[in-house]
Amino acid sequence: MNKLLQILLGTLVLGLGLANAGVAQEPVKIGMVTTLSTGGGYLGQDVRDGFLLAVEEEDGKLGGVPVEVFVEDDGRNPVNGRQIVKRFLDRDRISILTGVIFSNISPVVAPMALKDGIFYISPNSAPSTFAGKECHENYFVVSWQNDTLHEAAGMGATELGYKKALLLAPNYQAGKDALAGFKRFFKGEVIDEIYVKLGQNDYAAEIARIRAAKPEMVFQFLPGGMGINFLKQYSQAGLMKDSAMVVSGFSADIKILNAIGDAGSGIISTSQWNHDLDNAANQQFLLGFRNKFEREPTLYASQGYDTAKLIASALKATGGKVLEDKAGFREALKAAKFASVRGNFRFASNQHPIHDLYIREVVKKNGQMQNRILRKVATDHQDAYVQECGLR
Amino acid sequence: MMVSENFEARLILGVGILLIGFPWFADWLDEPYLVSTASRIWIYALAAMSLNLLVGFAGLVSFGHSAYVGVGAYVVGILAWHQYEETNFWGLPGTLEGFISIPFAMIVSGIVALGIGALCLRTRGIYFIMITLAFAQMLFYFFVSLEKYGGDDGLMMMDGRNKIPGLDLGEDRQMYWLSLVALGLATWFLRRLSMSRFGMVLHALRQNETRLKAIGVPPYPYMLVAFVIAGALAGLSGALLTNHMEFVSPDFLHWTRSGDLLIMVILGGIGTWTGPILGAIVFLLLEEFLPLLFQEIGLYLFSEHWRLVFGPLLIGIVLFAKGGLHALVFKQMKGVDGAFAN
Amino acid sequence: MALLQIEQLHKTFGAVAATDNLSLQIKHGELHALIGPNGAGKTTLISLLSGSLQPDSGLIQFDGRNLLQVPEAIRPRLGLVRSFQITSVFPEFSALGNVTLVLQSQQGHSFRFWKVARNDFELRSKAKEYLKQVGLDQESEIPAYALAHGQQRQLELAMALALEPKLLLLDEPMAGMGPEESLKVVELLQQLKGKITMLLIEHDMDAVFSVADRVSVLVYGHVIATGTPSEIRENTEVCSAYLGEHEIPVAN
Amino acid sequence: MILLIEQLLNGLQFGVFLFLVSAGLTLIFGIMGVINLAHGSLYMVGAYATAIGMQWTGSFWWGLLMALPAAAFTGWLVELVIIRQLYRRDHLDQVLATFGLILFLNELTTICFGRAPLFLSLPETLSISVEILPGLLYPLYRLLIIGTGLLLAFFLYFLISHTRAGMLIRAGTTHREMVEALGVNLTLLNTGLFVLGALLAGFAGALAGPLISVEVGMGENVLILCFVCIVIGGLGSIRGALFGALLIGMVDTLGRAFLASGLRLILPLEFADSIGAALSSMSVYLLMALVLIFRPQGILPVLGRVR
Repeated sequence: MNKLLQILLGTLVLGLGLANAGVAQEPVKIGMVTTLSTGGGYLGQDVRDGFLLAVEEEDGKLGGVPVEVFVEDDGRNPVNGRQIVKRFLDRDRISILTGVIFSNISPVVAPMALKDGIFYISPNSAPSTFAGKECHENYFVVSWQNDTLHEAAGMGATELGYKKALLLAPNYQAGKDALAGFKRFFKGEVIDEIYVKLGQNDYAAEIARIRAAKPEMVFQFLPGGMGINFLKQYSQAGLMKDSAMVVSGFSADIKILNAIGDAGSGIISTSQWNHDLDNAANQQFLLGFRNKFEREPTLYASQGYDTAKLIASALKATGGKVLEDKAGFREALKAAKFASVRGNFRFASNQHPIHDLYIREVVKKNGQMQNRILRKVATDHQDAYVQECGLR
Repeated sequence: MMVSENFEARLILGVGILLIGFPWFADWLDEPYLVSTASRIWIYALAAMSLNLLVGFAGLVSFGHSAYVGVGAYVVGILAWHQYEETNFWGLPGTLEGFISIPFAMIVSGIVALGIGALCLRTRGIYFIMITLAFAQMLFYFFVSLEKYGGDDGLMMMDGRNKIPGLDLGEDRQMYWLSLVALGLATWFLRRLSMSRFGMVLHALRQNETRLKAIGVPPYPYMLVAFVIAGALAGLSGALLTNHMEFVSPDFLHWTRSGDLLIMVILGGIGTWTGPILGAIVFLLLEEFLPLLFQEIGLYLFSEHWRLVFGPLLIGIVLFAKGGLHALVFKQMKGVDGAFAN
Repeated sequence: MALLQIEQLHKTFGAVAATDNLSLQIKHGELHALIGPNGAGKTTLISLLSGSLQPDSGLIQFDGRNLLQVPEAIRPRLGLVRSFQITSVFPEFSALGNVTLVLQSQQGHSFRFWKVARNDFELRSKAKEYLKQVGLDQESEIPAYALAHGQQRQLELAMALALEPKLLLLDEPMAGMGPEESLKVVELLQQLKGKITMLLIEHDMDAVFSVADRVSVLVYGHVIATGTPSEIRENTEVCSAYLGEHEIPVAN
Repeated sequence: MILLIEQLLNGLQFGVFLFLVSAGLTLIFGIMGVINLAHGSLYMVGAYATAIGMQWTGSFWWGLLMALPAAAFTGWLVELVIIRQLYRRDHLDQVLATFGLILFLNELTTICFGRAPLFLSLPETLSISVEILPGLLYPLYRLLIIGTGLLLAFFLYFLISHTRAGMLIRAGTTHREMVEALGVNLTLLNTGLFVLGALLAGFAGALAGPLISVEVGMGENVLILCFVCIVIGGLGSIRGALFGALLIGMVDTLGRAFLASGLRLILPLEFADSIGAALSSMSVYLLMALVLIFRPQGILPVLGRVR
């Protein structure tokens, strides 16, 4: 019985195999395992769209080299992610893996890619292990190290002169890292830390605690829907005016701002990129993105775009050789000779970005909530784990 | 009645032997990754099998079975982590030795099952369903809050899979064979069990608990032992799962995982031998290939929203295919319902 | 010293007293019949004895032992065995399987995980004996759910006997049986008389009065009379209790 | 002190909210003997209907109004097509079938309204906080939820204990056959009951809309909690559901509010925080386990219920 099933399945998959075979000039195959479904789905969609936008600009090429991009949805589930990447490696024989959004996926799939000897280039998730002890010559991060934007929030809060802060995060690793990152650069006093259940969506109890604690500012890292719910209830409770809200870019992307509407005005957030950054690459990106998708890009879209541009620069340098000339391709990536939409960009020795960080304020501009850059809080910032990394 | 069951047993054995050759078949298809998919299927089939011991034999519907899978998985993961970090776990060094960590995983899962079972088995019916769920949820949140071991993000096996003398599990085929053999052994063991005196008591328990008491057999200890055995086997599948994934996370214990296992059992046919295996195969294949399938035949709507088909499929099986796939496959044979009859 | 000694037993459900200051003695070796109008609390009494119900007050002594401290599942081991009014067997097991399981439970715990139970031929042949005794030896391989109702009752009896009871509680063993089937049972009871002490609950008065050594009459949870069948026939109280219910056959 | 009162209010609000969903669940299980995992989906339908209605009309109230027929209709359809087939099946089949139903409904919703969560904001009149005690500001909307919830609870209590329909329902939970024997049209009763449950769930969804993000899968989270509520309270009894819901609401809220800070008195900070957070997320299930261990039938079981 199950043999029969297997054969049926086999033929089906054989069909797939053929479908992907036989293109004229063998293109460079790029696997993108990303999160398109679940509440966090829009992150993956933006990364994908940003990436494919860059590919489209060169109609199907990157750095003049034809590429074939396989996009699949991991549903934010490491098990699915693993299966997909397995398929990428064994069937599609990709030479670059990218697209991972969440930090519960990357630790599963990155080692698979690296063990297989292909390149892993992250457009978003960047857990500390891979920035430090586990850093790898074929592992690159275009976005930021996971702590970066939280650290920036710490700097920002200090620069804005806040003395008493209350911190809020889900009770899981990324949440704790976030608070750690904030505290690393915050000079003021942390009067309380509240940990909530992952996926919690009613914050009455926590808000009551905040009201009682009367902090000058609140720093919270509640990803996706959690953050939106919190912000709405926070402003419903009329706390926005009593204690300022300082968050990292994730909690104040354009999607979220649209969702919470006026409740969002005044939120301070940090980012390595913003639409009002004035550089040619950014202009081109914004123009292209708005035309194609008729919506505002989030920082994730900018990261996807940068990732594609980085790959393009490297492919150009090696004339399309990836696995045939790993050393060459690696050097080309390291050189990062591309115009990032965020301006300055280069790689640290652990192949995570060195870049500038900004704090932004949410303002209402002709009916639309949007982030406006207040000031730069860090120049050539690099993450705290670079010393632990053996690469030079 | 015994005929059909013996036939089924022989069938499983035969197909099982054929399946040893599957990796080569996959090679011939030039689809080596199918091997890893298949190993995953056997591992889940093992878990479903162990759940079937409770649901199918003893009539205990446990809605928290993924807890024991998860515990077993974490034992292997944590031992490997300590090995990698060269730290101690309550004075014990970590290890990558499969011969140590896999049995240890089974033992720990068994012990956990003993504790939880001892309490849950005081209830029956829907209450039992809910209390098993409750304990599973507790364990879920417990592992989420285990910062040291990655909390919500889970643990990777940095040094790769367990080491077993004479085997190189890093090689997918050998992982496949290990999973297949584990499933085979478990099936054999459970079959012996169901025919033993102990098995008889379990079957009797499912059929008529009051009567069992009236002939002087207190059900509780038997249920408890069954619960522990099921837990230990689930632990084994968890241990294999961690090896297969080279990763473990609380997601393994999420209540929907328990649901999946239950569905595999029901889908395949409760209280049958081929049932849990068929269930696991179909469930996982659908889950993985339904999207691709629809993509191939150009139904892009469904390829993204394959659950739109999967859901009604489940409902259909419940409403129209009583006894699950097993009944569909073996319906020409009589006495599926009496498959256990002594 | 009687085998079973019941004193001032009380059991109420809400306002209803199903068992009301009930006292009863069952001597070794006798076949003691318990009759009474519907709702007199006969089955309740059986349940109290078998342990599936707990009395509110009172005392039950079995074989010189306070029964109320013995859990339900242990009582059969002391030799106190019941058969069910509503047929209760293991439907998926064969007739033989049902009895074998009983015998297995007789041999202490069943924590034997490896040996195939049905290959225990000694056990099975012993089981066959009991089936023969109740006249089911032909049907031994048929699964219980496939047996005719009467045959299931017989199986029920075989299972009860297999427990080698000191006291057998028979709750309407002939309920729903055809005449010739019930005749079989009556014969069987005749055989067992003397060997096993029995407490028989039965509506079939002819049967009761033909087999019973002593009869007790239960009305509203209270024993109003106990005596030999003939004494009971004369008892006026009983007649009034039964007025219009059953008429009591005159011996000829 | 103020803080405590506010947290108690929060607990009450959460509990009342859980009750709205649980009520239907417990009745459906009680009288029809059906475990309906898809009950959460009805709650989701309510929430979506409100969101969509608001997008069309721009008024929260119209959205709220739309939630009811939407939920009722879905409930009716579901009962007609699927649940009706499940009355006589065992719990396992019910779990599997209704699980399939969840997958289907979730996916359908995804197709219709996309995966990105929808958000609806309150009318200005409601999005304010009122000072109910000197120094105690409390969001008006949450007060509203408490009010309506308790009102509905009372209404249900009246329906169950003082009307003919209620009499039948109560009888149905304990002596199904008897009710059938009375020649009552059980099918009609069941459908009506199911729709009632759907209405309540849908209404709860509508109320939840402005507080939490309206997204696919919002049903399941609530569902599990509600099962906990009704199991703790005792299956099939409205009183039990209310009791269980309030208990859960309080325990969950107070746990989140005070556990961590309490533990800090006895434990070093970082332990206290993570243990506190872990415990408070477990508290609900811990409670259920304890209750079931000591009262395997729940705290207020339906009297005379035969298992």
